Amino acid sequence: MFECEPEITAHREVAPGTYLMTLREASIAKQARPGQFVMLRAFSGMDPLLRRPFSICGRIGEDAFGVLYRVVGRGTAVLAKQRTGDRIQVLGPLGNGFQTGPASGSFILAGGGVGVAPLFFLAQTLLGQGDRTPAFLAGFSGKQEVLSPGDVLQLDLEAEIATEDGTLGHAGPVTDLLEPHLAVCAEQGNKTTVCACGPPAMLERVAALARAAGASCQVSLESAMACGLGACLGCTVHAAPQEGIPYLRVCREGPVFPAEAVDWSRAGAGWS
Amino acid sequence: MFECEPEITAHREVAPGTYLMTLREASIAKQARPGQFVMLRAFSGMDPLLRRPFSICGRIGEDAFGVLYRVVGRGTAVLAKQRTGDRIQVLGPLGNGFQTGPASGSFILAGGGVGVAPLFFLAQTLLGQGDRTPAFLAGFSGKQEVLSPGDVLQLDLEAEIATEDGTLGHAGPVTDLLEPHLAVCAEQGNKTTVCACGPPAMLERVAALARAAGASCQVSLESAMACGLGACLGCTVHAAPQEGIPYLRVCREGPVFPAEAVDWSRAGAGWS
Amino acid sequence: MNEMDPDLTVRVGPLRLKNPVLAASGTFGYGREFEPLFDPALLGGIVVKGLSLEPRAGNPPPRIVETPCGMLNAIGLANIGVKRFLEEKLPWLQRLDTTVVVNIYGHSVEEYGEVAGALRGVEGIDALEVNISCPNVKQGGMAFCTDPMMSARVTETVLERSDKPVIVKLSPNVTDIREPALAVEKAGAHALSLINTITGMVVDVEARRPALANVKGGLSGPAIRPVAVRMVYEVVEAVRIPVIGVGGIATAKDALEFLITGARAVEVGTAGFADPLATLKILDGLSGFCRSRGIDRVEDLIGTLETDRRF
Amino acid sequence: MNEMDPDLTVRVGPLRLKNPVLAASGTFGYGREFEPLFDPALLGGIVVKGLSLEPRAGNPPPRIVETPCGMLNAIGLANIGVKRFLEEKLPWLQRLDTTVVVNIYGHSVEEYGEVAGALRGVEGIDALEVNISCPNVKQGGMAFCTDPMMSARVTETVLERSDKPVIVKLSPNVTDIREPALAVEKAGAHALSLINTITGMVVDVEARRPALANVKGGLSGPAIRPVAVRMVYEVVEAVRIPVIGVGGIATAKDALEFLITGARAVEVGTAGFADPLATLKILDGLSGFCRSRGIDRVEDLIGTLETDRRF
Ligand SMILES: Cc1cc2nc3c(=O)[nH]c(=O)nc-3n(C[C@H](O)[C@H](O)[C@H](O)COP(=O)(O)OP(=O)(O)OC[C@H]3O[C@@H](n4cnc5c(N)ncnc54)[C@H](O)[C@@H]3O)c2cc1C
Ligand SMILES: Cc1cc2nc3c(=O)[nH]c(=O)nc-3n(C[C@H](O)[C@H](O)[C@H](O)COP(=O)(O)OP(=O)(O)OC[C@H]3O[C@@H](n4cnc5c(N)ncnc54)[C@H](O)[C@@H]3O)c2cc1C
Ligand SMILES: Cc1cc2nc3c(=O)[nH]c(=O)nc-3n(C[C@H](O)[C@H](O)[C@H](O)COP(=O)(O)O)c2cc1C
Ligand SMILES: Cc1cc2nc3c(=O)[nH]c(=O)nc-3n(C[C@H](O)[C@H](O)[C@H](O)COP(=O)(O)O)c2cc1C
Ligand code: FES
Ligand code: FES
Repeated sequence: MFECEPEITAHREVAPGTYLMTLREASIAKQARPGQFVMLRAFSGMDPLLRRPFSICGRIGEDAFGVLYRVVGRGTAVLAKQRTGDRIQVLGPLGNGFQTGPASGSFILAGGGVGVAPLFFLAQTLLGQGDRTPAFLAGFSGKQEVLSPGDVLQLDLEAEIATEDGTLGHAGPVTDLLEPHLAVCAEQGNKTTVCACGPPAMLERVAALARAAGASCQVSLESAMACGLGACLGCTVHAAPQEGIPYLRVCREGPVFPAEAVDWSRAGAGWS
Repeated sequence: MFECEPEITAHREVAPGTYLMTLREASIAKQARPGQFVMLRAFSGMDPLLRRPFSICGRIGEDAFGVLYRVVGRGTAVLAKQRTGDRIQVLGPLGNGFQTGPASGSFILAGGGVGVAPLFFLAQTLLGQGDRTPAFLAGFSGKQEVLSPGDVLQLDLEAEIATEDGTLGHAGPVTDLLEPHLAVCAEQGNKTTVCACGPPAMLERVAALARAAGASCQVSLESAMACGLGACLGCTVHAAPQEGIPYLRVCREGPVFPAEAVDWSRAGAGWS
Repeated sequence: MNEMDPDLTVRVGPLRLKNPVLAASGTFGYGREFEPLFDPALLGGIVVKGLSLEPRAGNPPPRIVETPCGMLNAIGLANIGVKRFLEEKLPWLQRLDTTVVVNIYGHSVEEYGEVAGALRGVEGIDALEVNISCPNVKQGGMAFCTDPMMSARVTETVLERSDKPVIVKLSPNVTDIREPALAVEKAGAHALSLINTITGMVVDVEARRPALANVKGGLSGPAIRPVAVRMVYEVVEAVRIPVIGVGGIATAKDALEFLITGARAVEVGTAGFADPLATLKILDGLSGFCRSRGIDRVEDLIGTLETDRRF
Repeated sequence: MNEMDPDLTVRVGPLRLKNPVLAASGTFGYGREFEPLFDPALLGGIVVKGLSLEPRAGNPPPRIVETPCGMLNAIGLANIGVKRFLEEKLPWLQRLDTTVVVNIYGHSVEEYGEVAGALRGVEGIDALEVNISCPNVKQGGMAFCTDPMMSARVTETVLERSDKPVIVKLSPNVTDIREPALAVEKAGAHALSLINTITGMVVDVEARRPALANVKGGLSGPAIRPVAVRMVYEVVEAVRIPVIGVGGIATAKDALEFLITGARAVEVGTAGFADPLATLKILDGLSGFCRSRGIDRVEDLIGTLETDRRF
């Protein structure tokens, strides 16, 4: 874990309102595992005050990593104003990433919107491990919003796309794409792992489908954060009853959780 | 008076920690009179909160005006980060400027440090009125800090320089330069006006010298400001007893005051 | 007005405001100071600088200092007194086509009554806002608000002497804001406004002195907004008279926090220093919010906060 | 240590701290969370998360929301309880070469006593900080602080059951902070720390719901600093026991405001979220300030505020 002030070595809008920021910080780039995140701050005054959490979306070159983010509020608006050559405050890598283990079996990655970010990193890592090419399913509101692993990270990986408005790929939610894949896996008796990131409602549906198909499922959750270090207890989500504790810290026990650890009936409490 | 968001058309460091910012806003450039000021804000969050007051240091070209400022704290540090092409919030022109009137007579302008800013504008205006070339006396801590009307505003006017450390011009306070000028004026029986801006202690001394020499004296004062419009009553200075009111608002009755309106024994209460 | 424009009028007890955004006392002078920038009649109302019977010089400088997302002020209720107010400021205010509220202040219960009496029958003043909450003066001021009995007595006295709707402005510097709120309601006030500033202090570490000559000052600006929203929430739950929300409002979203919580109007103070057009932008934003959500009348938003738990 | 380095040690009643900068309760976990970033033993001390007799789950999410220059939290004193604290957290703390303060909390006067009793004789705990001021729990908490009699009773009970120096942490949500301060001093507390958070609320205007599941939360961060400085000023004037300043400290200059006002040490909370190295930077800045002004001992700065008027 490092607290540093790296230089922005590239920064571009990859879809309307969505940016890819490249930060040169070898220490973080080398240590980070897919699913981990960084806390960023690019404000000079005390307002906004808190750092914002963002998944690491992949390694870029030898010594840099990427952050793929959508402008939704004041913090991300300030980020978007930073220029190449500026330095920003970075803390990371933080949290627990996806468990890829030494185990074999097939991976299905399912992302919704900018939730593809940690999955890009995961795909990059799996691709780097030889014949672990995952299936990559990604859903967006429309064609304009599409973020593909090739465009963003130059990964040699074709994504299956779903759009809500039907302007590209399958018309409907990304979970429509997941069902046939799970069916195939179930048929082949493969050990299948679904890794997902996106809005809570999507994750809940992914978790349910995976469970039904007997696949294991890991989800990357979001919540408002203050410290990112497990110290403030601000970022909790409701744990599933069998966890034995009422709440899980997204920054410490997560952000990636086994789907069955989460109380889905009360997930998403953080965001209206 | 205008509230606008003009573009920064030029921005450069003219001495260490002192910047000249050119703002393209014809409305303000045309209406402004020497001694008037603008309130600037270049922060995106709410911290720092308040606009900062700066004298207009002169007209630049047809449709722009200049602000000459020193970085002393957070607000000015943010200003210094702005780049050409950026837009900032500007309110002005505000306050009462120097009274140059139709009257003839000679002008002596005496500035201390970045206090030369409003005097540059005054000199520019006097020069534009034909044969009213003023004497321009300016004091700085050292050679490095010197701001000259020629360098900053391309004015065809030679300044007499004093530096505290003696690295350029007269070694000593700017008031040393003032005395001989006042003596000449007094000798010639000229109607003389001294216009001054700088630290309170310097202004007090200038006022005393002018009074002794029978010259009239106008000073530009500073104080912390919130509104700049006369509404908050936050920017007051102690008035001289004969004013009949206890306090004067720097933003409204000033920032330029006849020296005799100010209670010099209690001036500078605002700054440690 | 465009057909599609939402109806922004609000009722605050006996008052009917053209919209819910007022300029807060002490931050808008006597109204005219902002005239070069925009027509003050666009606002729902203006509350003028606190007025006392006699002119007051106010505190020595420095009177203001910036703080994180806020500022301290210790103006000390400097004002020109009732007589000059009526002569010099009122005529312009009388011609102004919006609600004019005069904020009043006294050193004693009796003086509150005298100021109210002096404004009795005066045309062009639509309401009084009684400041029982200023922390910047030695006598009276906040003491009137921290003691519910005194709050009630001031209110009664003003009501007796006045022919105008009386809004009482509460101080946040209390353990339980519902106590003065209930006392003032019981005394007959037509409405409440809250909050005034929170007492604070800044030290100039170079000089090792307080940054303000008065040592302490009143904290205002966005920094205090969460405290103001909380207190409005507590008060609207406790009283039946209308509440005007004040404290740290800088954007339409901020104003909406108060309206949704149950304030029937808002006052904007410090934000007007950071942006003199803040009030107008808030108005635009309120219209936009209503329009985009098909809300015809801003009154339909007031008090719509849901507090039952979802999860 | 360089010969020229100023002496940063401070005495806080019976405690001797290696420097005046502590990590505030609830913002530094059990100390170990920040270990990957820096050695917590560099600090003057650490105050661990509020501890109750039994484990507490805390409030449902959302528990935090950002505000202008601050944040609201309604963690609800989630903690692992005394038993697990002693087993799992204490051993690491015992090896830590700095002052360890345990912040304690009870639902009743008796429970405060029980927590204090459970920590009696335990090595590696240098002091207790008694939180009588948390606004995020229904029972007890703030109620103990808003009633000076209760504040005194909690203090007495803890003192009876404890063998450690007792610091009582006061709530700012009171009309006059000197009242609980004096009551607690009289009850025998060794020191006071102030302030805890100011109760606030944020409304999510899209959802028309409170942003926090708990509705209200505690405001912390730079926004509240002027209020904290003011209260420290009021309390150091009123009491003789040492005071620790807390609230919105983010820079050395901020810490100096409190020390100059008379606090003998400071705690840093929320600023550590914006910058996890804030405490270390504050320490550096304090040394630098002293060095550049020829001040040998930081203690020489404490309480040097001049308040006589110059003008
Ligand atoms: C572990 C983790 C990883 C994340 N990774 C990414 C990423 O790779 N790319 C990315 O774009 N975002 C990511 N996020 C979300 C990101 O942190 C937020 O979008 C960001 O903090 C918003 O900051 P803001 O100041 O712009 O918005 P605010 O002004 O704070 O909020 C603006 C609006 O956005 C909503 N909002 C704020 N935070 C979130 C959130 N976390 N999720 C959903 N809505 C939110 C608020 O409720 C509000 O309505 C991640 C969050 C977490 C916890
Ligand atoms: C009418 C008027 C005209 C001015 N014209 C100019 C100008 O042309 N060029 C220029 O550089 N400055 C000018 N000033 C001063 C300028 O407003 C301040 O330097 C600026 O507000 C400081 O902002 P800051 O945020 O950087 O400093 P802050 O963080 O607010 O303060 C940093 C330090 O500077 C001190 N300080 C703040 N304001 C002033 C001030 N007004 N005078 C002296 N010390 C101050 C503070 O006490 C503090 O010690 C003028 C002020 C007034 C009132
Ligand atoms: C400079 C200044 C002067 C003020 N003067 C008064 C006053 O005379 N009477 C009064 O009731 N409130 C006065 N206030 C308080 C404001 O009306 C308002 O209640 C407070 O500032 C909180 O709102 P804000 O955060 O929007 O500024 C003053 C506030 C400021 C900043
Ligand atoms: C997330 C969070 C949790 C806190 N938990 C506690 C606690 O358990 N006990 C306590 O006495 N104070 C607690 N506090 C209050 C802080 O210790 C401190 O008094 C307050 O935040 C003001 O300081 P700051 O502005 O530096 O954060 C907490 C504050 C925050 C932000
Ligand atoms: S963000 Fe602080 S505990 Fe997770
Ligand atoms: S700055 Fe508000 S009256 Fe001068």
